Amino acid sequence: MAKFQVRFNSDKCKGCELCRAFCPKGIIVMSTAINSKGYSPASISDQEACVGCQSCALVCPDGAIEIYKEETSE
Amino acid sequence: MAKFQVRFNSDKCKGCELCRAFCPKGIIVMSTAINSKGYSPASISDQEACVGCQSCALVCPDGAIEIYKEETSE
Amino acid sequence: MKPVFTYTKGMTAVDTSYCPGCTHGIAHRLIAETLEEMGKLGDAIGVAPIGCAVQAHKFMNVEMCESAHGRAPAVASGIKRVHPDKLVFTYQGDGDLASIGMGEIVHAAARGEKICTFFINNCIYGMTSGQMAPTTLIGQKTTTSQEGRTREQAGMPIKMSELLSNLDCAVYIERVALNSPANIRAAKKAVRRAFEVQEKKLGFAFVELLSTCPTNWGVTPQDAMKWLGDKMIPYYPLGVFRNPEEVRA
Amino acid sequence: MKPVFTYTKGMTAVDTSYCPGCTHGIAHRLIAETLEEMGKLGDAIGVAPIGCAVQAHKFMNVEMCESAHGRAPAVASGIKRVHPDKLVFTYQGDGDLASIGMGEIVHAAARGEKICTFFINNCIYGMTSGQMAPTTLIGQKTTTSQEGRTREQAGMPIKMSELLSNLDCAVYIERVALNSPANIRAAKKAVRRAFEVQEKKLGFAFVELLSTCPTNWGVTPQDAMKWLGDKMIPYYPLGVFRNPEEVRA
Amino acid sequence: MTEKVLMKGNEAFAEAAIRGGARFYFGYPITPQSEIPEYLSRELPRRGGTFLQAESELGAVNMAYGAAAAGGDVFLSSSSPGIALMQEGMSFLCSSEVPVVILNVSRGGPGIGGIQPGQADYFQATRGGGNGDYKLIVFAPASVQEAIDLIYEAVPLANAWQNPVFILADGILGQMMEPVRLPEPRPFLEEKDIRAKKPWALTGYGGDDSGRRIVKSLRMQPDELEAHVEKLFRKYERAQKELCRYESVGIEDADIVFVAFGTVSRIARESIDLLAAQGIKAGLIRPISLWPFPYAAFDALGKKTKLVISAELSMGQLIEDVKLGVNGRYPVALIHRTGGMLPTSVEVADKARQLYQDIIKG
Amino acid sequence: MTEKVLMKGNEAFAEAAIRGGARFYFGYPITPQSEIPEYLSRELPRRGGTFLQAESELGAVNMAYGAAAAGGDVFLSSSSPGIALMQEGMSFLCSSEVPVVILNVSRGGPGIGGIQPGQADYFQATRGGGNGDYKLIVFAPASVQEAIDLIYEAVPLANAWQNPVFILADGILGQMMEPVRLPEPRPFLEEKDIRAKKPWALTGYGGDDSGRRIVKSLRMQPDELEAHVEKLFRKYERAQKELCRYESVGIEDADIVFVAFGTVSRIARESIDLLAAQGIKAGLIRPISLWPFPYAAFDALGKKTKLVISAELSMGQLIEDVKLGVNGRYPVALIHRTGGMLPTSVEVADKARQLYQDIIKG
Amino acid sequence: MSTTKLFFAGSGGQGILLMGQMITYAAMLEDKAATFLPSYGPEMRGGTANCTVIVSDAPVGCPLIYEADAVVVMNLPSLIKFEPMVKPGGLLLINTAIVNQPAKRSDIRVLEIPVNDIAMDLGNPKVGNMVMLGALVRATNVVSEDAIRQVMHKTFTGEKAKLNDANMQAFAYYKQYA
Amino acid sequence: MSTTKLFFAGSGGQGILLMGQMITYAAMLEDKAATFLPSYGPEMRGGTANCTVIVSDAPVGCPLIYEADAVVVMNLPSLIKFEPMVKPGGLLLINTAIVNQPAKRSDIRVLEIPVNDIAMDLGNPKVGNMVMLGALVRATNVVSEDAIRQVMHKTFTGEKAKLNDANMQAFAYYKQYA
Ligand SMILES: Cc1ncc(C[n+]2csc(CCOP(=O)(O)OP(=O)(O)O)c2C)c(N)n1
Ligand SMILES: Cc1ncc(C[n+]2csc(CCOP(=O)(O)OP(=O)(O)O)c2C)c(N)n1
Ligand code: SF4
Ligand code: SF4
Ligand code: SF4
Ligand code: SF4
Ligand code: SF4
Ligand code: SF4
Ligand SMILES: [Mg+2]
Ligand SMILES: [Mg+2]
Repeated sequence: MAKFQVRFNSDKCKGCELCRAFCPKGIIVMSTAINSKGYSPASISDQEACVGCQSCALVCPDGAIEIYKEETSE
Repeated sequence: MAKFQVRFNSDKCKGCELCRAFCPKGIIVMSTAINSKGYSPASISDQEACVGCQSCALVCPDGAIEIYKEETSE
Repeated sequence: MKPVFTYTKGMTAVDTSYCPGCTHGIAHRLIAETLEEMGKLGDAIGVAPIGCAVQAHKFMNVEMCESAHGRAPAVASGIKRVHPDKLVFTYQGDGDLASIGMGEIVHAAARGEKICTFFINNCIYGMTSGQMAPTTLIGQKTTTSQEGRTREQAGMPIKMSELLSNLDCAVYIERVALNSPANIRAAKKAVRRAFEVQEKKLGFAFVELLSTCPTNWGVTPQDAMKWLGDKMIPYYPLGVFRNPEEVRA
Repeated sequence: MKPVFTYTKGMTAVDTSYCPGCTHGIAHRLIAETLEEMGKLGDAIGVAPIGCAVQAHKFMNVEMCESAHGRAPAVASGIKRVHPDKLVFTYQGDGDLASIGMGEIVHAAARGEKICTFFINNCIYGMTSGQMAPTTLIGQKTTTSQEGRTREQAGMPIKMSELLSNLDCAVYIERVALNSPANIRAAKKAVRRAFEVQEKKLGFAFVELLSTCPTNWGVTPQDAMKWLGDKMIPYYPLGVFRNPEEVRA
Repeated sequence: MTEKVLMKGNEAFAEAAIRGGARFYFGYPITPQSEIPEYLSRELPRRGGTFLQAESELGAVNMAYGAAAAGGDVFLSSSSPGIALMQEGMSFLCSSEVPVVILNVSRGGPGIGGIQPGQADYFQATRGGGNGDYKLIVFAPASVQEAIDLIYEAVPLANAWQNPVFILADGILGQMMEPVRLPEPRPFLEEKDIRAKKPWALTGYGGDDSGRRIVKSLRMQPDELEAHVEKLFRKYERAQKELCRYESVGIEDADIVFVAFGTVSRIARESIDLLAAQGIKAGLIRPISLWPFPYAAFDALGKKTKLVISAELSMGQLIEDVKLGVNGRYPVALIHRTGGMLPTSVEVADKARQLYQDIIKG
Repeated sequence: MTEKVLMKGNEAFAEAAIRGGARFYFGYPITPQSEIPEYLSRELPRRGGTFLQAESELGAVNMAYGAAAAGGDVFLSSSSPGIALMQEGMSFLCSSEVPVVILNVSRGGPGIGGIQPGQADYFQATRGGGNGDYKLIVFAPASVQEAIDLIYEAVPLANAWQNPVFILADGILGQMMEPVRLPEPRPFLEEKDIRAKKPWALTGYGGDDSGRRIVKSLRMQPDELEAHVEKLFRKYERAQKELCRYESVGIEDADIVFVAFGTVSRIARESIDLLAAQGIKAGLIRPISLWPFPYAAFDALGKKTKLVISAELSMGQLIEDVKLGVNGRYPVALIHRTGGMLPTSVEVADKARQLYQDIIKG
Repeated sequence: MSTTKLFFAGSGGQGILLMGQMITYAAMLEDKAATFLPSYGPEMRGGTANCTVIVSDAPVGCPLIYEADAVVVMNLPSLIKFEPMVKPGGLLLINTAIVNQPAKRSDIRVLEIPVNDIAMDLGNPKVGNMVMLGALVRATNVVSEDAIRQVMHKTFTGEKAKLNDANMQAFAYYKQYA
Repeated sequence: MSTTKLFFAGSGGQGILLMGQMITYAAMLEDKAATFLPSYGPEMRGGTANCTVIVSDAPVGCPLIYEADAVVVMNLPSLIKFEPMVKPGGLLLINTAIVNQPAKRSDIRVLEIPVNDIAMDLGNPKVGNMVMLGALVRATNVVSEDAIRQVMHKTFTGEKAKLNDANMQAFAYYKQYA
C-alpha cells in the first residue's frame, strides 16, 4: 500500500496544471476527459511514487487536492 | 553716514516683531503708532549700528524691509 | 489514512470565480487556513474592495464586506472601531491599493490601525482586463502600455512594502510570493504573523503577496509562476521589512 | 546707496492675507525671488490648493490656478503636459498634501512628474482654524486633539520627505526650515535647486518647508519660530533626502 | 425635559447626535462645520464613543460605511465640497442599506465657492449626486432646536429604514446660537447587542457560520440587480407615505403661497407679515422632509391663490419640486439669492408683491 | 466624407475625440469603457497627443482640470461609479469655466452595481451631483454614429461655452459595433497658439505681467460669488435658447407620446410600429440634449394625445423633466427597467397599450 | 410684540462676541426668544469680529439683520463700515478711546464712551467690553441688569469667578459716567 | 423591410465574436444596416462568449435581441441556455463535434455540424468557426458569400493573409457537406 494518498476533487479542478508542474515526482497527469466546468482535471498516475511533499496541494488555487498518509499505527 | 540703510515700509508691516527678534544688533524697535492696517510697525532705532546682515529682511514675512549699502565708489 | 493536507473550513463549498491557475485562490486558502488554525473564523471580518476578489465573501467562510474601489482600509478602520477584538482584515489588489486607494492605505498604516492588509500584487488590473497598474514592471505589456511600460511615460513601479515601511505604526510588513510550494509555506507564516500582530494590538500589519494573473499576462499558469520568480521578485524583493519584537520570536 | 536686499518683482503689490508673523509670506518670497532671479516669472505656472495660501495668486506674480483641496499635483500634472517647457509648481499645506492629497502627491512623485512641489508643513490645518493634521506632533494640542495628539489615537506624524524618498522618480527631495535667517537662506537654495531639476527635466522635485502658524498654535510669531526649532526639527530633521547628480554640484 | 441652554448650532448638532445614540463619528475639517468634529473629538471619547479624524471626506464616508456595516450608530458631517466627494459613498450606503446619519452644513458654491450659507446642494441631496437609482431621506431644519430634534431622531430612523438619513442645514444654523432644550441621551448600542439588534450587521458569526453575514453592493447579473433596486424602491415608496413632513401657514386662502425651507423659511415668515400690512395675504409651505417631498401639501391650495413662489438660496432647485407639486395648477415663480447672500424679508416681500401684481394685472 | 467602417462604440468614441481635437486624455480603467483608455494609450502618443493614466478618477478629473485650464483640449471618460467620484471636480470645472469633454458610458447602479447599461445617472448629469449651482451641457446619443458626431462637436462646443460638455452614453453603445463614418480630423491646437486662442488659459505671461491670468473658484465675499454665479447663469440661459436638441416622430396626432433617449429610444421606435399594428398611433420625443432639456418639444403635442410615457432605464428620472415639460397638460406615465435590464419593444408596446386603455376607459 | 436688533463690531481681542453672547444668554434667562450670529470663517483672521443679536417676545425670524436698533462699534473701521446700519432713530455706541472720528449721521442717537480709558481708570484694561455692555443695556433695556448679573456668574466660574467683581463694576460704571 | 437577427454562443477560444463581426462587416459592405453586440465584462472570464448580430434594410432599432432568426451554439452549455431563443420556425446550428446532446425543440430547423471534426479533416483545427459561418450564411442568406470573401481579405491581412485560403476552404465546406 502506498504511503501517501493524493485525492483530487475533479469537480473543483480547473485544469491549471500547476500541481503537475510542481510535483517533484512527475506523477500528476491531466485527464483527457472534461469535467462539469469544462476543464481537463488533474489526477495521479503513480500513487506509490508519491513522497507526500504536499507541493501539489500547496500550489492548487482551487482547493482540489487532499493528501492522506498511511497511519503508522496501522 | 551709516554703511547700511534699512528701510521699513510701514504700510506693509504687520508688527509681527520677527525682524526685531532676529536682529543681532537689537536695533529694531516697534512703533507706538498704528498703521493703516491697525498694526504697530517696526522701525530702526540706530541705523549706524546696522551691520547689514539682512537677518531682518530674510525673516520678514511681509516684504516690508529693504536694505541699501553705501556705494564704495562714492 | 490520516489527513495531512485537507480542505479548510475557512473556505466555503462555492467554486471560486477565478481563472484557472490564478493565485487569488491560493491567497484565499492561506488566510482561511490561518484563521481556522487560530480558531478565529467566526471572529474575523474581512473587507474586499472591487477587483477580481470582490466576491471573496462567497469563497471565504468569514463575514465580509465589499467596499468601493480603493477604500477598504477606511472601511476596515470603521469596522475595527466597532469591534476592537475581532480580527479585521482587508484583501486588496494592486490597482486597488497602490493606485486609487493610496491615500487610504497610507493613512491606515500611519494611524497604526489594528488591522491586517493582504495585498495581492499581480502587477496588473485583473478585473478590468489587463490595464497597467502602478506596480506594472518596466517593459511589461498591458492594454494601456502596449509597447511595454516605460519609466518616462509612467514612472517606476511603486514598492508598497518599502513605502509603508516609513510609517512608524506599520509594525509588521513582509513581502512573500505565491510562486512555489516553499514560498507559499513562507507566505502562510507571514499571514499568521500578521494576524498575531493584530491580536496583540501592536499596530498595522501588511503582507504583500506577489501573485499571478495568467489571463491578463497572456501566459499559462505555469509560465506565470515562472515570470513571477524571474521578473517580479528581482524588482520586488521578498523579506520582512518591519517586524515588532513581540512576534519576531 | 546700492540696494542689497529689496522687493522682488515676483511678489505683487497686494498685501498678503496671512496673519502677522506667518511664514507663508517668507515661503512666497523665496519662490518669487528665485523665479525672478532665474528670469522665469513669465514662464512659470503655479497651483495653490485650498488652504491659507489658496489666494497665493494674488501675491505671487506668476500665472496661477487654484485647485480643489489635495489635488494640486494632479492639476499640475495636467498643466505640465500642455506646457512641457514651463516651470510648473504646486504650493501645498500639510493638511492638503499629507492628508486628503496623499494619493495625488505619491503618484505625481512616482510618475516622476517634471514639476516642483513646495510643501508648507506647519503641523496644523491653518485655514480651517487649527485642527490636527497628519503632521501634527505627538503631544501637540489642536482643536481636534485637545489633550495633545497621542500615538494611540492618531498614529505617528507622517514624514513626507522620507516617505517620498522611496520613489525612484522623485529625484530631488529636501527638507528646510523657515525659522532663522540662516535656515531661510538654505531654504532658498533648495527652492532654486528644485526649479533647476525641473528645468533639466530630471524628475519630480520636492521641498518641504517647515513653517509656523502662530495663530493656530496660539503663540507669538517669535515663539512660533522657537517651537519650530525646538520641536519640529528634532522630529522632522533637515537635510537632502534625494539629489540627482546633475544638480549636486 | 432638560433645561434651556444657549449653544452654537454646530455644537448643538454634535451633542444631539451623541444623545441620539451616535457613538461613532468620522469626519474631516471644513468650514462652516468644523466645530462639530472639534466638539466630538473632546466629547465622544469621554462618553464612551469614538471620534476618528479621517484623512479626507472619502476616508470619512468609507469609515462610516464600515462602522455602520458593523452595526455601529454613526454620525458624519461635512459641508458642500466635502459632501460632493462623498457621492460615490452615498450611493454605496444606499445600495448596501447601511444606515448612517449625515449632516451637510452647506455653503455657497459651485467649486470651492465661499463659506456663507447656501441651499444649492438641494438637487444633490434630493436627486442623488452619486450613480444609480437611490434615495437619501433628507430633512431640512429651520432652527437650531429643530436641527437638534431631527438629528436626535435620525439615528433610530436611519436604523429603522436601513438607509442614510441626511440633514441639510446651512452655515447660519451651524454658526448661530439660540436657546435650545437638549433631549435626554439615549444609551449607546453596545457591541454585544449588535448581533441581535441588527440582523444584517457584520459582527463575526461566532460559532455558527450558518448565520454568516455579508454586506455587498455588486450584483453582476442585471436581473438580480434590478430585483434589488426594486426592493429598495418598495422601501422608498413606503417612505413616501410615512416620512413626508411639512408645516404650512395660512395657505388655504392665501393670495400668494411661499415655499421655503431652512433659514429662508424664517425670512419668508417675516415677509408674510410685511405683505399683510400691504393687504396681500401670503401663506407658507415649509417642507421639512425634502425627500420624500411633501407634494401633497399643494392639494390644500385654494381658489384664491394666484401665485406660488419658491424662495431659496440657489438659482432655482427647490422650484422644480414646487412645480412638480403644483403640476400646472398655479403659476410658479422664483425669488432667490445665491453664493452665500440672503434676501431680506423686505426684499422678498417687495419681489413677491411685484410678481403678484404682474399676475393680477394679467 | 470618409468611408464607412465598422468599429466598436468605445473605440469609435475615442477616435472621434481625437478627430474632434482632443489632444489630451486622462482616465482610469473601468468597465464598460476601458477600451477608450486602451485605444488612446496607443493612438494619442502616435498622433502627437498625450495619454496619461491617472491614479484614480479624482486624479483624472483634476489632471483634466489642469490641462484644460492651461488651454489644452481635453477628453475624459469613465463609467458611473467613477463619474460619481468626479462630482467635486465637475463643480470646480463649471465654477472656473474650464472646458472639458466628459463621457459617461454608464452602467447599472447604485453602488458598484453591475456593468450592464443604465440611465440612472440622469439626475447626476442634469441636476449636478457636485455642490452648488452649476450646469453641465449634456448630450445623449442613440447610436454609435451619433455619439461620434456629438463627441466630435463637443470639443469646440466646450471651448465656445467655456463649460464642460458631458456625453451620457450607455454600456450598449460602448460595446456594440455599427457601421459608421468618421469625420475628418481637426488639427490639434498647438501650444504656441493657446495664448491667443484662449484668452483665459494659463500659459505663463511671458514678458508682460499685465496680462497675468488666474484660474480660480474661491470667492469668499458672497456678493462677489453671487455675481459670479449669476454670470454663469446668464450663460446657461443663453445655452437654453441655443443648445436644445431633440428629434420628434409623429407626435402631433399621436395617441401616446413616448419620451426616451439613448438606446431606449431605439426600442421605443420599434414599439411604435408594434402599436401601429394594433391601431394605436404612438409618437416619440427623443431628447438629444438632456441639459438644456427640450421642454418646448411638448408644445407640439396636440388634442389627440391621451398619454405621455417616459421610457427609461431607471426608476424614474427622465420622467421629472417630462412632467416639467408637460406641466399638467397630459397624464404622464413611466415604463422602465433598471439595474442593467432592458425592456423589449414588445414589453414597452404592451405596457403602453395597457396604460393607454386604462386612460381611455377612464 | 417687541423685537430688538443689535449689532456689535470691533477687532479680534475686544470681546465683541462675548458681549453679544451675554445679551443672548440674558434674554434666554428672561424667557425671551433670542439669536446670536457671529461672522465666521477666515476673514476673522484679518482681525475683525462682529455679531448680530436679536431679542424678541416672539420666535425670531431670520437671525441676520440689515438694520439695527443699536450698533456698538469698538474701532474705527467698524464705525466707517457699520454706522449706516443703525436704523433712523436708533442708537450708535462708539468706543471713543480708540475711535478718533465722530459719527456722521444726525438722524440717530449717538453715545460716545471711551471704554478703554474707563477700564484703565478702573484698574483693569480688560473690562472695556463690560463698560460698553453696561451702557448698551441701560440705553436699550433689551435685557435687565439683573439678568446680566446672573449671566456673569454663570459665565465666569471656577478660576475666572474672581473676575466677576471687576466685571460688574465695569458694567455698572456707565450709570455714574452718564 | 427585412431584418435578420442572429445569435452566436460558445466558449472563449472558439472564435464566436469573429463570426459575428464578419457577418456585420459583410452586411456593411452590402450597404445594409447592421449591429454587433458582444456580451462583455468579467463574466467572459468564465470562458463563455456570445454576441448578437442584427442585419437589416432599415436602421436597426435595439441591438439587443430576445428572439433570433438563427442561433449558433458551439458548446453544450450554450445549447442548453440558448436553444429557447430561436424563434418558432427559426434555425439552430449546433456544433455536434462538441455538443453530444440533441436539440429539444421540434418547431425549429436544426442543422447539426461537427465543425471541429470537419476542421480537423481539413487539416486546420482552427477553422471550425469558418465552417460554421459557411453553414450559417448559406442557410440564412443574411449576407452574400462574396461579401464574406471580401471581409476575409480585409480582416486577415499581412502575416495572417496566408490563412485566407484555409478559411475560405472551410467556409465553402458546408456546401459539400450538405
Ligand atoms: C471608482 C472605480 N473606478 C474604477 C473601477 C473599475 N475597477 C474595478 S476593479 C479595478 C482594478 C482591479 O485591479 P486590482 O485591484 O489590481 O485587482 P485584481 O483584479 O488585479 O486582483 C478597477 C480599475 C471601479 N470599480 N470603481
Ligand atoms: C474637500 C474639502 N475638504 C475640506 C476643506 C476645508 N479645508 C480648507 S483648507 C484645509 C486645510 C488647510 O490646512 P493646510 O493644508 O495645512 O494649509 P494651511 O492653511 O495650514 O497653510 C481644509 C481642511 C475643503 N476646502 N475642501
Ligand atoms: S504530494 Fe508531492 S509527490 Fe505527491 S503528488 Fe503531490 S507533489 Fe507529487
Ligand atoms: S492545481 Fe488544482 S486546479 Fe490546477 S490542475 Fe491541479 S488540481 Fe486542478
Ligand atoms: S540688517 Fe541685520 S543688523 Fe541691520 S537691522 Fe537688519 S538684522 Fe539688524
Ligand atoms: S518682520 Fe516685517 S512685518 Fe514683521 S514687524 Fe518686522 S517689518 Fe513688520
Ligand atoms: S483576471 Fe487575473 S487576477 Fe483576475 S481571476 Fe483571472 S487570473 Fe486571476
Ligand atoms: S492661520 Fe496660520 S497658516 Fe494661516 S495665515 Fe494665519 S498663521 Fe499663517
Ligand atoms: Mg491586480
Ligand atoms: Mg498646514
